[in-house]
Amino acid sequence: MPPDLWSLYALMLKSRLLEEAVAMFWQDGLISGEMHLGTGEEAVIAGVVAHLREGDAMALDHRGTAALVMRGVDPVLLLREMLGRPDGLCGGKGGHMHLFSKEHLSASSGIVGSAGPTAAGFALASQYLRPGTVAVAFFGEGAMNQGMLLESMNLASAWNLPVLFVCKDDGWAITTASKALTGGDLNERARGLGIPASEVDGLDVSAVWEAAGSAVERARSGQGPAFLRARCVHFEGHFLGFQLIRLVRNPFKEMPKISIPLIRSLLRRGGAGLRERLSGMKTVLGAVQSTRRDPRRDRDNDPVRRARMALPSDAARLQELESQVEKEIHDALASALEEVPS
Amino acid sequence: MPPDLWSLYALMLKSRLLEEAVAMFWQDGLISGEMHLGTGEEAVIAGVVAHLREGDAMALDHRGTAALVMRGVDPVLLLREMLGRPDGLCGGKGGHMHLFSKEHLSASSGIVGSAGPTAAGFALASQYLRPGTVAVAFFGEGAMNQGMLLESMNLASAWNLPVLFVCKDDGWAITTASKALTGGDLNERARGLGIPASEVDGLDVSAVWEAAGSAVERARSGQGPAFLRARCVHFEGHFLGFQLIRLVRNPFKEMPKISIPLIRSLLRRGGAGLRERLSGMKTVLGAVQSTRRDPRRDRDNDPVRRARMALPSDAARLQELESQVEKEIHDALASALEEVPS
Amino acid sequence: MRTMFFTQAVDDALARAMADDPRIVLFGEDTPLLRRELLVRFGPKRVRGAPISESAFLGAGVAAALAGLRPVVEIYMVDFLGVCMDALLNHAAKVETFSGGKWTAPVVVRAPCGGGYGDGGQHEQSLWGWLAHIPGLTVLVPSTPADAGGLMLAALRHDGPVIFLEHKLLSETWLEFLGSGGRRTVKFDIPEEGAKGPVPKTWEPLPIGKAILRRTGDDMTIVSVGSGIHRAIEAAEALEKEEISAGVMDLRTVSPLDKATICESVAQTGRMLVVDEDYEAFGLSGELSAILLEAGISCRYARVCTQTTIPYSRYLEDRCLPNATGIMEIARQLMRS
Amino acid sequence: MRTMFFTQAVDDALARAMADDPRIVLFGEDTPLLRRELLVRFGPKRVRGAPISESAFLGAGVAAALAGLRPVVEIYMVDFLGVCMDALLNHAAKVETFSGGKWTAPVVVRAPCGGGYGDGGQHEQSLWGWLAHIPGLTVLVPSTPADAGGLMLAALRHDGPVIFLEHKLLSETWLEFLGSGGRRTVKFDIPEEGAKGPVPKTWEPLPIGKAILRRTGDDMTIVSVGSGIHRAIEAAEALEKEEISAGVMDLRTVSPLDKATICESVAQTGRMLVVDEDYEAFGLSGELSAILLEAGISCRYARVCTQTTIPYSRYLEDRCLPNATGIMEIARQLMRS
Ligand SMILES: Cc1ncc(C[n+]2csc(CCOP(=O)(O)OP(=O)(O)O)c2C)c(N)n1
Ligand SMILES: Cc1ncc(C[n+]2csc(CCOP(=O)(O)OP(=O)(O)O)c2C)c(N)n1
Ligand SMILES: [Mg+2]
Ligand SMILES: [Mg+2]
Repeated sequence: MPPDLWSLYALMLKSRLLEEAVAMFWQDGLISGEMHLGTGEEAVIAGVVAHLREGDAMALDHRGTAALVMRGVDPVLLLREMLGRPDGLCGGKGGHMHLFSKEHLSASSGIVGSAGPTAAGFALASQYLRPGTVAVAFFGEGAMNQGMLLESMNLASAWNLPVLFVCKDDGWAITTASKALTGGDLNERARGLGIPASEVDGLDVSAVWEAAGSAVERARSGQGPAFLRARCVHFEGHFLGFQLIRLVRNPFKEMPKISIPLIRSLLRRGGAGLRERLSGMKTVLGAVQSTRRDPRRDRDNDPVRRARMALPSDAARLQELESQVEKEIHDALASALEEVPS
Repeated sequence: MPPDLWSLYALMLKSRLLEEAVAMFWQDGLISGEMHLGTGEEAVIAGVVAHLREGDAMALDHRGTAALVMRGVDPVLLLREMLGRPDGLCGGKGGHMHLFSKEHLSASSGIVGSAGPTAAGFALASQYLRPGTVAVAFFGEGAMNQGMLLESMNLASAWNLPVLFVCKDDGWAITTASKALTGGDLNERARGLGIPASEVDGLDVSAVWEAAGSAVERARSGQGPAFLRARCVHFEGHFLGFQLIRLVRNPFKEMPKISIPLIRSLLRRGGAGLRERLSGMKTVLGAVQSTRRDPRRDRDNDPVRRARMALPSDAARLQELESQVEKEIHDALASALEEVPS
Repeated sequence: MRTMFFTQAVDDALARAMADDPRIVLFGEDTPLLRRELLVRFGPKRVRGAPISESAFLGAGVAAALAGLRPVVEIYMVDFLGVCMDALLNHAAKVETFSGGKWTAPVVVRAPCGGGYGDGGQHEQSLWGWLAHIPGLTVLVPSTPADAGGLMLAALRHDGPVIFLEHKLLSETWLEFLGSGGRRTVKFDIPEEGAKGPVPKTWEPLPIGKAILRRTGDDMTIVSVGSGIHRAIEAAEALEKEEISAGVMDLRTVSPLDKATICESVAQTGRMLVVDEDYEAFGLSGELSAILLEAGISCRYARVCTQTTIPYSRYLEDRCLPNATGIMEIARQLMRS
Repeated sequence: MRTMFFTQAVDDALARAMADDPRIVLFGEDTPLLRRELLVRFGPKRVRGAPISESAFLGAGVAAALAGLRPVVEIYMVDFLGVCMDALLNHAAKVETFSGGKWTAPVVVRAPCGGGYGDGGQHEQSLWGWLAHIPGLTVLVPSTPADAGGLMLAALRHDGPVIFLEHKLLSETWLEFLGSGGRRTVKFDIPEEGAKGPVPKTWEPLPIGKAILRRTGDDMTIVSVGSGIHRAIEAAEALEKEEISAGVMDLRTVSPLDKATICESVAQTGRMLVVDEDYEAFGLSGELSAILLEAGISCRYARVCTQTTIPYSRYLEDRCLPNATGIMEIARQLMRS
């Protein structure tokens, strides 16, 4: 059965528009603290979430919003939560890194790697209470170095738990290029923990949908966990206001703030020899350079755009779908900003 | 260069005799609490430790005694430590799971898996302070499911640390057959973390010596970490007085203590159906059975005996060597039991 | 009235609850063989073995509780929580707040604790005060078989995460496993009243957060938990002969504390002596003094706690952990002050 | 006298020490870019990036310290110590005892802590009292740039493990990184005196374990650390107008505590008010009361601490964390009691 591209696109678009609203709130200062968006990873999320049914569970990381809205959590509740309102999803007590929906058996956490144990626990409960249901863990490639995630892959294998481990690999862990600090190959790593692994283009929602579909089916039928690695991009870098992205977008404004103290320190007496110092400087410049050249800067890597282009040509249907999603998010926005009922 | 079988045998014998003395102390109640011996894994330890030089470091688990005595720590200090004497290696404050020798850059820990981070840290210091030196981590196959060990294998790979990870695989983690709870293959696991892995017969000291030799050489020359898996046995089971071993050695005495409450519980009202109950019973009996049939019960699997048999035939030399080692340990024993100086 | 050993009582109450509530499942390292009596009654699906991956299986226990199970997660020793504290600190303890009160994790973490048998400082910690620092965790430390069973039942019915600690010196099973190992050549200073005792015919949950006065006394209130209770009673009995009348209060629940009962007793005696096998600083003994001061109760105060890493040698260990002699000495000083 | 921002002062003192002592190396996640000024001066060998493997690299830091280095290990936030507590609890803190006093691990663990910028309860904890419970750990919590630099130097010279906590509200760098992110639309209640201030021309280590009276006062001693100091001073200044004279004592070192200085001040004022952004129960506020009672000092006592998991919304967060208004209210009550 081929995927329903229209509904996948609708999921992705809805999430994108919602997160764009979140970005706006953040920019306006209505949201304080960190804000990690899932923009750029929508194809991975949609391709997996589309397979979930009643009783399935999700363990999310610091970018949980997209998965929740695609899973059917009311966008109004999500927005109100991020605004810290008492009528938000979690009464304003969780915020975007700690979104919980009991109804959807979905839990988020800002602790990198914790989606692993959480998904394993959800899947354990599935075995007893809801046979045939599964749990999904979403996490980044950086999390693949966190012990508890590795442990839980082995646990899922040992206990034959119905878990789908989904590694959203954008190549970055904040300012660190994960490749430089990750030994071996992630798929081999998963297999070495007893989990069948496959790789998929995370910008291509159909491809994700197909790969996730068979993994979820396996898990439902009691054949145990699977690992899916999907490469994707994060347009905003690690989080909103990310320094490296700012630097690249606005070099004239941001560069001096960084470079002046840097050069001063480079020239200070005491410390390493010239070669080491230059090598340090190269690391800093390299980060800026690789941000400039980063695939995330290329709009061709926008999975939502790609999904749109892959749709069968039907302008009327497309317009209807888009205006409907837009209206939904627009209404949610308006509703989220209504006065708090007293 | 072939290994010097005589000196390897001497190392192993010394360790064996020392640990037999420890077992005696324990049996006599001079040592309280748990006591994990390394008897049965001497070939693994000797084959590795024989390659170490001044400035090399060791991170040990709960069975650290053998490695320390082979590395040259005074057996008198070790024995006195286990007796809890103020003139012991650690002033009587460490005990057999927490043996430390600064002089030998060796640290033990009773926390399963912690030899990984510790060896990584020792190796990091090697890079800065003692280039060309290496660190060894000794741990069991059960520890291969502990996140921090997996993390530190990746860390060693990412930082190119001179660490030799040695997995002493006896197949057991206390009463648990590790195979049942370990997914994938350990060597593949190591490779998936960026570490070249190899397997060796841990009962054959020459084989270990060769494999360890090339791994240590690689590490010394800056080519990074390696993983070595060596199968071995533990004659005493997990620790001295281990229930399963007692049961098998002394079934008439030990069986009733266990089986009476077991059968009572099996028959109690409330609980699972017959099939589940029998399956539970099968698990218990299976553990006893597999202990009975366990390779550790077979003296042919004694690495010290094997090393002795592999020696070139030279009865005089053998006798001299053995009586010298015996005397050394005998003297150590006597000295350890001397009155505490006041 | 039946008589039971300490761990036997816990397992018996647990079995009772498991028979009634199919959501209760048990897992941990070696749990199948260590809880073999439960295994043969409830089967390997409900009594599972786990790999040496505490972060994974404790974290899984928390999530399984969210998803409708009532897991009892066994950690080999409370000391080993170091490798998996995140599951308690940042997950189990916080879901209720984070979810706006809509979701809780009814997981019971069961672990042996305490020293006095020569296993050394990485294996003999108590850590109840350390755990109690974290808002959202309930911490139970029973001192008798009856309390142990009753509190286990209470833990299993509680709608949030509970840490259930069993002092090894009270547990015939753990002591046999870790200490004596079939030999007759070692001796432990086992509090007899705590290791074996009467239990109710049918188990009833004990209220969480209720302390009990084990012994009345006019001159001071000795406050403690776990095996410390028996050390305190031993001391109090001996002090009686010196005409010092010491009451002994068993907190049973370290978090939440039974502030009212504590304050009432200390207000009467005017003296509080805290006996705590957990580390002294920033722990139970401090919190108890704060509660009194907050309540405006002025009293003489002293504490007998573990102050350092617990040394291995039985001789040094005995000097490090609170015992009756030490308690008596401090109690006398407290009378003089 | 120079003027510096808080984190700038820490890094400046650290740079000073690194120039003198080649054994000092720095590592942690993103450390190369976050400490880029140190990176370009000391090179990538001494300023390393680590994978998201806190257990491995913190444990490695402890062992590297044993083997002769003086590592500064950066943990992204103190909250994340949950995943790697074992390295501190069972290793760093215990080597000295275990080795019979022959070996110590001079590792500095540097981590941002504290809340007030809307990051929620897994990212805004303080946990200094929790860490201080463990014998063998030194815990430093500076409140000004000058102290921050001086204490960092002291930490680097100390022969055991030191936890060095930087409150995020005092750190222009962390606040920019995690809070404002280049926008001008959010406001934080930043304690100005703590965020920027004079520092000595050449760095000298401050003594570990020495508290300092930041403000004298006759009616009560407010005891605190970190950003709490500034909340306390703000409150004390406002209370002055109500004729309440409150002194403010900055502990600077949470473990070991400066018992003498604390007792002396409280003995004079007769009242102690603890302001603690860490969790209230089983923590700093309790230990301070125990110290007083042990010293036989009777006093009126109150505390303003964080009592629950810190909620996300800025409104609720503000009500949860200690602030000047709350301190004043409790101070007034304390005067009446
Ligand atoms: C245990 C832990 N360590 C460190 C952090 C800080 N941190 C937050 S997100 C992040 C990077 C995660 O990278 P990745 O898993 O690839 O996810 P991505 O952000 O790229 O989606 C880090 C290091 C954390 N939250 N938890
Ligand atoms: C973190 C931690 N979890 C559990 C334990 C309890 N424990 C001690 S030894 C052991 C089994 C270790 O098995 P393995 O690594 O194979 O070593 P072996 O004993 O077989 O040599 C366990 C579970 C511990 N000491 N530390
Ligand atoms: Mg990433
Ligand atoms: Mg083993």
